[in-house]
Amino acid sequence: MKKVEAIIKPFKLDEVKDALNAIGINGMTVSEVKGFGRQKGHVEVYRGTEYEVNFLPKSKIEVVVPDSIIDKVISTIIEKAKTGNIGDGKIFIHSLEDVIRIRTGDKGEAAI
Amino acid sequence: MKKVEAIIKPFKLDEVKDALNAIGINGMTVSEVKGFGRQKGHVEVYRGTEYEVNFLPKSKIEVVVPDSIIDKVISTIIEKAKTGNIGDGKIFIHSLEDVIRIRTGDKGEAAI
Amino acid sequence: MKKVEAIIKPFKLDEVKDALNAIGINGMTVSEVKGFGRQKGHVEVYRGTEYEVNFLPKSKIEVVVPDSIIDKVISTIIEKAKTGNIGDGKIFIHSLEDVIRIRTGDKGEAAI
Amino acid sequence: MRRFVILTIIILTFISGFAFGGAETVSAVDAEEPEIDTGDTAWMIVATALVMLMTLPGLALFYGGLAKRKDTLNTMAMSFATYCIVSFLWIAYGYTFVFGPDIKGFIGGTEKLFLSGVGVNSLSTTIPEFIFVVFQLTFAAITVALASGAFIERMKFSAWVFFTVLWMTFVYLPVAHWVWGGGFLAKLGALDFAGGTVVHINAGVAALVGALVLGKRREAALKPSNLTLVVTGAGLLWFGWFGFNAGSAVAANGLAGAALINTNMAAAVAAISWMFTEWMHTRKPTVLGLASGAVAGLVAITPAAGFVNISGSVVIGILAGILPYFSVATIKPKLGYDDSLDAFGIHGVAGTLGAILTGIFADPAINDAGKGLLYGNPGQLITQLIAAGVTIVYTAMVTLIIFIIIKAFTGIRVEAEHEITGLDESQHGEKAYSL
Amino acid sequence: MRRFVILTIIILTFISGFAFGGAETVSAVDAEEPEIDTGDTAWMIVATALVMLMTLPGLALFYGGLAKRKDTLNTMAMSFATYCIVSFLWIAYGYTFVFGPDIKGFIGGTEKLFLSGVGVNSLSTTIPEFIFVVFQLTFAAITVALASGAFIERMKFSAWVFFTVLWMTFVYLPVAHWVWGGGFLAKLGALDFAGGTVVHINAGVAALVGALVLGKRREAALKPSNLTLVVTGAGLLWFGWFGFNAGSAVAANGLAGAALINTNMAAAVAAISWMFTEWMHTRKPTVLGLASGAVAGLVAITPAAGFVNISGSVVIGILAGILPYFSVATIKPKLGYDDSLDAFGIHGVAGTLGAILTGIFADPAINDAGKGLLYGNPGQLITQLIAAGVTIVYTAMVTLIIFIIIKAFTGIRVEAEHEITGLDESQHGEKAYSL
Amino acid sequence: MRRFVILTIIILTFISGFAFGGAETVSAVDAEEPEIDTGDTAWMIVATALVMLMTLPGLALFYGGLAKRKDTLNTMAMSFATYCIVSFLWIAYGYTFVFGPDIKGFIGGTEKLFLSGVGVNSLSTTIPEFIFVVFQLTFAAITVALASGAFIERMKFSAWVFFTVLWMTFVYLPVAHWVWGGGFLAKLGALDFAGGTVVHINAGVAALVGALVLGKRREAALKPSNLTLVVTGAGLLWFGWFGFNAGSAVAANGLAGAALINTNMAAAVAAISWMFTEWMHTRKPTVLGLASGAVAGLVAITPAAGFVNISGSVVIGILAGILPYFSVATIKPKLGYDDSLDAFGIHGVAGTLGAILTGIFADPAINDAGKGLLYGNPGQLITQLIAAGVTIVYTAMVTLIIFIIIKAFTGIRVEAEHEITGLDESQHGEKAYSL
Ligand SMILES: Nc1ncnc2c1ncn2[C@@H]1O[C@H](COP(=O)(O)OP(=O)(O)O)[C@@H](O)[C@H]1O
Ligand SMILES: Nc1ncnc2c1ncn2[C@@H]1O[C@H](COP(=O)(O)OP(=O)(O)O)[C@@H](O)[C@H]1O
Ligand SMILES: Nc1ncnc2c1ncn2[C@@H]1O[C@H](COP(=O)(O)OP(=O)(O)O)[C@@H](O)[C@H]1O
Repeated sequence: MKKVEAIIKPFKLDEVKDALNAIGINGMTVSEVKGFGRQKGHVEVYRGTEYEVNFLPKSKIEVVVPDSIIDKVISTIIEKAKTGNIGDGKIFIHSLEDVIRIRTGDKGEAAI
Repeated sequence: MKKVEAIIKPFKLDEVKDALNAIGINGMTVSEVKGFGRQKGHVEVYRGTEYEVNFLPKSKIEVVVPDSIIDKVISTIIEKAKTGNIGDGKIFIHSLEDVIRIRTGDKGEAAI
Repeated sequence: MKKVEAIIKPFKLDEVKDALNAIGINGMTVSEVKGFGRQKGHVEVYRGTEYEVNFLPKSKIEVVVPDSIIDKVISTIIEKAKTGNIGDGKIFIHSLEDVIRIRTGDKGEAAI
Repeated sequence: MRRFVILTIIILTFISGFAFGGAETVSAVDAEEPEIDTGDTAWMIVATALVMLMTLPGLALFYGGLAKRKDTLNTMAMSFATYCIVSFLWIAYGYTFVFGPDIKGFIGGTEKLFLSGVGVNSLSTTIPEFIFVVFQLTFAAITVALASGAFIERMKFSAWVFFTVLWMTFVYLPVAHWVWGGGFLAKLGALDFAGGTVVHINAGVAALVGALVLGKRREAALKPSNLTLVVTGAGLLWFGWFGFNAGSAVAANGLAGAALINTNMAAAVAAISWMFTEWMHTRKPTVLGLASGAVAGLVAITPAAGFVNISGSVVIGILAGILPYFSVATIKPKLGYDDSLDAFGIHGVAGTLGAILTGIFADPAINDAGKGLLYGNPGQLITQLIAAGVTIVYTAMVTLIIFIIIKAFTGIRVEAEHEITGLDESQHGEKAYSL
Repeated sequence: MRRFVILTIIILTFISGFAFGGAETVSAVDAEEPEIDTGDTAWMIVATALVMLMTLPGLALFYGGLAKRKDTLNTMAMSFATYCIVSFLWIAYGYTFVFGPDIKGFIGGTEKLFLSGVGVNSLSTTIPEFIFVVFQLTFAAITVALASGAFIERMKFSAWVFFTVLWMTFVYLPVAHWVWGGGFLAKLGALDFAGGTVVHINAGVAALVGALVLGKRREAALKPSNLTLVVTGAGLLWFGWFGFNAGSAVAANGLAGAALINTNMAAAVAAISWMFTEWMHTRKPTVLGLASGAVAGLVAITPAAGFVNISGSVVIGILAGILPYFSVATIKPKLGYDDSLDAFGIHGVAGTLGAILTGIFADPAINDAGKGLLYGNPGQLITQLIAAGVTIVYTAMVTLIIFIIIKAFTGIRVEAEHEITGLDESQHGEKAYSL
Repeated sequence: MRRFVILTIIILTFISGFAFGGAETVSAVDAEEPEIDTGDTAWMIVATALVMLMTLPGLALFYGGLAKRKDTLNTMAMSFATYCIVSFLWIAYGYTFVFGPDIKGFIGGTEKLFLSGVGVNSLSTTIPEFIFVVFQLTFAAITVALASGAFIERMKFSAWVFFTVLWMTFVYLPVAHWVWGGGFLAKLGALDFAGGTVVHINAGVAALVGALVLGKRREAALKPSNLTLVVTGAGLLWFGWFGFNAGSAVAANGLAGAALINTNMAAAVAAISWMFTEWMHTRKPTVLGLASGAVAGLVAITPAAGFVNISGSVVIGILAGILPYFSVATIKPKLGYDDSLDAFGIHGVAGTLGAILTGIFADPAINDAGKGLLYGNPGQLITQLIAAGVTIVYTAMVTLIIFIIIKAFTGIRVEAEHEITGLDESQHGEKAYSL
């Protein structure tokens, strides 16, 4: 099993989710994070004084998948999250020791 | 060392935290995430138009523990977070390379 | 490649970010989490009734780096995030299987 | 739900019948305009608007900000819906049952059902009667809405709608008639300038009874989701209360001025007094404490505003910052009832306090209609106690019956799961914030 | 941006020229004070303040809370900037073009440019003319601001500033003159007590036309970011509307009382009616429904407030809770235009409804200036239809032209990327919340 | 903390002594009611309520929304507690020291301590004196509260409580007496219609001195946590300011009308002027800019509202949108003092501007009590400069002494750790939002 962690632009979230859904992934966990990277932030001005806001809002998708479909998942995310502009984000792949479904106690791939 | 990552129903958070505490775990990190899984979301209606809200609020608990107590931690989480209904969540187990306590610079199990 | 995950005090975030930037790290992802540890929380009182708030606001920095500079990153974080008081936080080190840059499809260290 | 909707529509349609029956005759009478005073009229339109503002958005904000995030909208909806429902019913039959010709001291007659006979030129003392009608309407509405504070985070919204209709009809109307409509408590000489008994004791006792019937919430703690709303609500309540109390002079005169100064004084002193009590008791002066103290002071001065002098208002304010504080911080946890937002603890307790202190501090130099114990009339104190006592007993009984009826008919409490996920989603399908 | 700023400054400077030209003569005339009534004056100062409050913060909150988080401030800025710009232009030339001496029924004369000749002692009936001027100013401001509800989340802020200037000048001023300034619709006998035609139909139609020209948003869904603001805004609108409608009597008298009671009744009944309609249609009574219904009721009663009796206000309220509901919940999705916050769906539809029903329910026992179909005068209904029709056609045409001009000059829509990241950042460089 | 609480209680108890000493005689006098005007009375009750609203929740929201999330409640608490404390002290001794019989032009006599001798029938010109007393109270309260804007995010709450008591007593009371109570500046002929000098210069200078003594915050940046609150606050301030300025006519008359129209004009023009200045200077028109400009305009027109004509108000508005902008955007960063929310930058600067421009633009055709430079009376400008200068010097000196005293007694600044974690938690044990 692998855990795929993708940092993407927030407005791409729904598209990515739907596409993953379409290839049979029916579970994922999403959180709001702030990203810092090549893409530079924006400026806010309060009463004439400017502040650079470096951190940009990003969405982090975490999805655990069996080894078999990892490539498909990655290509799906890339396809949907890509705009071609700086700031599109990153995908990180971890290997996972185990997964357990709390409701049933199932372990391993059966629990995904 | 292992990192246990549990996605649970938010209203179970306090119970799980207290139970982990009771078995001697005295550190954990919690974040609010949005879950997408078998449990379907709810519907919001604004001026007669319905929207399906797919993402459900979940709590993610991250707790790093020595290998020795990993089973106890898992069974404790299952016991407390389980309602038996869809949406109870998942537990993911990662192996960790190292842990460092910032305050002291301690490394490894001593730092947990 | 390694993923360094640091849980730190929120008011140290900017300092740590700037220091990592200075040693050449130009990407990281930050999220707001709630920490539970040795540092005890505070008390809130509403209409004479006290509640203990156990969870303290913390910032989680996730930064993926090549193996070569991992020690420098860790020492930088420690240096900047340390106040010497309880609650300074933890650093967790994971090994990562792969990294992909969504914009270009680059893989491995080239994608960091 | 459907059953409930249909029934409600039937009731409303039925009531509307009166409206159209009476439509032709409306405003045909009272063509003369003997003594309208434009200054009094100007003030009373504004006072009416001010009291309206107290419920919406004043109380909605005060209560909504104290509720948990997931129950914020439901809490606000209770005040909102109640204001609307009472607005209609008050015109339909509320006004006549309170201010219609007295029937044996117990209730007003049906003469002015749907304002029959009240026209554009009808006067109530020096102001158009239409304005007096709406002014009084706003009091009925807020009284019902106040009680919701004890029921939130667990009561079905449909049950609350029924409660509004029944409680306004069977509790508010008779009590208001007794005290303000020439009923038996008025004849007895009970003093209630702007509603200590009619509004606050009444709502507070209903709140307590309802809280007991509903039972405890699963998470029975006051953990405010948004205290900026609470401060906003408290500010608007204070502002609106000038209309409530000084408006109860029903004229722009010195008595209104006395009510104004007393109101501001008692609110301010009670806020300070609560703040210091808390500061010593729990080591922190809270913003919620300031807001709660101010409201308690406003409640306590309500019956007294047009009777006491400034010293009286200071004493009332000091006590209003202390007694309700201990009632919510010490007594409530001991007794263990779950009055979610302290509707009883603040309105019931401070209302009773104010009603009693009015019997002590009423100064005939301010208003010769009232002479308290301190000015040589111990009987007034007795009268006040009787009026408060009668109201408490009557309200407690009828509120209990109403709750039993609603429980039988639609149920009163949401399912456990809905309580946990929040009433905003289960009752309204909305959420307060998407930030 | 620079081009726009410079141009605007030139325009403003030019207009200011009048001010200083006229400065010496200002307030030199009208030294006698024949019949000021302090009660009427007191009421009208307050009524003015109340209508001001409707735009700021009332409408800003109502609309801002409905907008997405990332567009909240831009939405609020539209109301804010408009109130300020109209405030200036109204004094500069708006007042005279509406209330100056009638020129062929179409527009007022330039006599009172920059209030030339209006002094501290000038009266408008029984109140100082200065107060009447500002009272009317607040109507002009909110009318423009209302239209913004259809344009949010995609319109350039600079385009909105231009729209404000042009639309107020070429649409609001003539229409207001026709109906209230002694223009041809007034002469025809059209009834519009407080602005059903001038304010709500007018703004609603402009909203629809603008929404069509602007096109759909990328995320064309109403997903309110903060419903507590919406409730607050609705409450303040309701409160302010007492000034709007009862203030339109321009006196503290029985007619103001009638407008007061009708306003409260229609708002309350429409809120309930919308709530139950929704409850049956989608199974949930929403808080947004209560707020939307209340606003629809307030809109619909606006032209009728000082003409109908209470039964009339009940009928108007019931219909105002049903028709606009279906117009936004059923018709809008079918037709597919993107009226972001239903400025047309609520103000256009309920405004038209109210204008028509005024022709039916106007009761001469309330106000002998108005006699509707039900009281034997079917011609009034025709007149109302004509007035509404003329306004709709004129507004639609001129609004379209204005949009075309602005499109050519500065463009009207923000870049796609800015729409996605939100207008708060791209137009203002701010964000609403840092929580 | 305990030491502080006990001391405060002792002080309050001592002061209360007066109240009860005087209790018997209160309201025994002034039984005749020669010339009450109900219209004026109606307006002044409302004006009082409006000014009350400015502090609570108006200023609390405006300042609270600008504060960081973790300091929001503390910021709101400063306004809230101050309003309450001043409410009490004003009645206790404030009123008499300002409006009691003049003692050598410097302070009022003690005749009306605890309103001794003021009864329900006492009049102040045409309105009940009770109302005049509360109206003036609201001015004292907001003046103190305004200064808090410069101190937030680092000042101990207990120190602020002391500051309120001392500064109101030793700065506000004398200055108000000099200008409004028949003191030496009044005798000199200084014009200050509604408080440019007494309120805004006074508070602004105190703010600057306090900011210097307190020193810089660790995070000395203005990063508003919730701009929707700021817009709401600005709207309520504008609304309330109609009471502030038009209420300062103390009658419902043409002068009130002039103040009304000038107030609205200056606020609107200043908002636009600030917006365009910013648009050119930093390329973005911000919502905070609109709000700040509006407040600056309201401040600047305050001394002038009942003296200048409309052209005057336009000029004042334009300048009020430019000068304060540069004072906060350019001068403050250069000089480096940490006036957290620009209480000096806006109130001090715009207040001084308004005081001076009043000396230039006062038009005797509006109010024959004032004749400025433009109308042939250059001496007025000198008088204005003297009045402003005297106030600045006096306030600066006494504020400094007060800060030194408080510093010695309780300390003025919270511990560094508390500043970082936020004052809401450390001072009040609460948090603003649990969303
Ligand atoms: N080394 C890294 N570790 C963790 N997160 C990263 C790293 N580099 C980039 N990110 C995340 O990816 C996002 C996009 O990166 P950025 O450099 O802006 O664009 P791109 O990936 O297209 O070059 C960042 O905002 C950040 O959240
Ligand atoms: N493959 C997955 N990867 C990451 N998170 C998952 C995955 N599957 C489920 N989850 C998380 O677990 C939560 C519960 O899953 P769900 O399918 O609803 O219930 P259950 O685990 O009881 O079958 C989801 O809301 C989501 O947050
Ligand atoms: N075993 C753990 N697993 C996950 N997070 C932890 C663990 N222990 C500590 N933390 C995180 O580190 C933070 C600081 O820990 P704490 O025990 O308070 O201080 P210190 O690390 O200085 O001893 C906690 O608030 C929590 O977020």
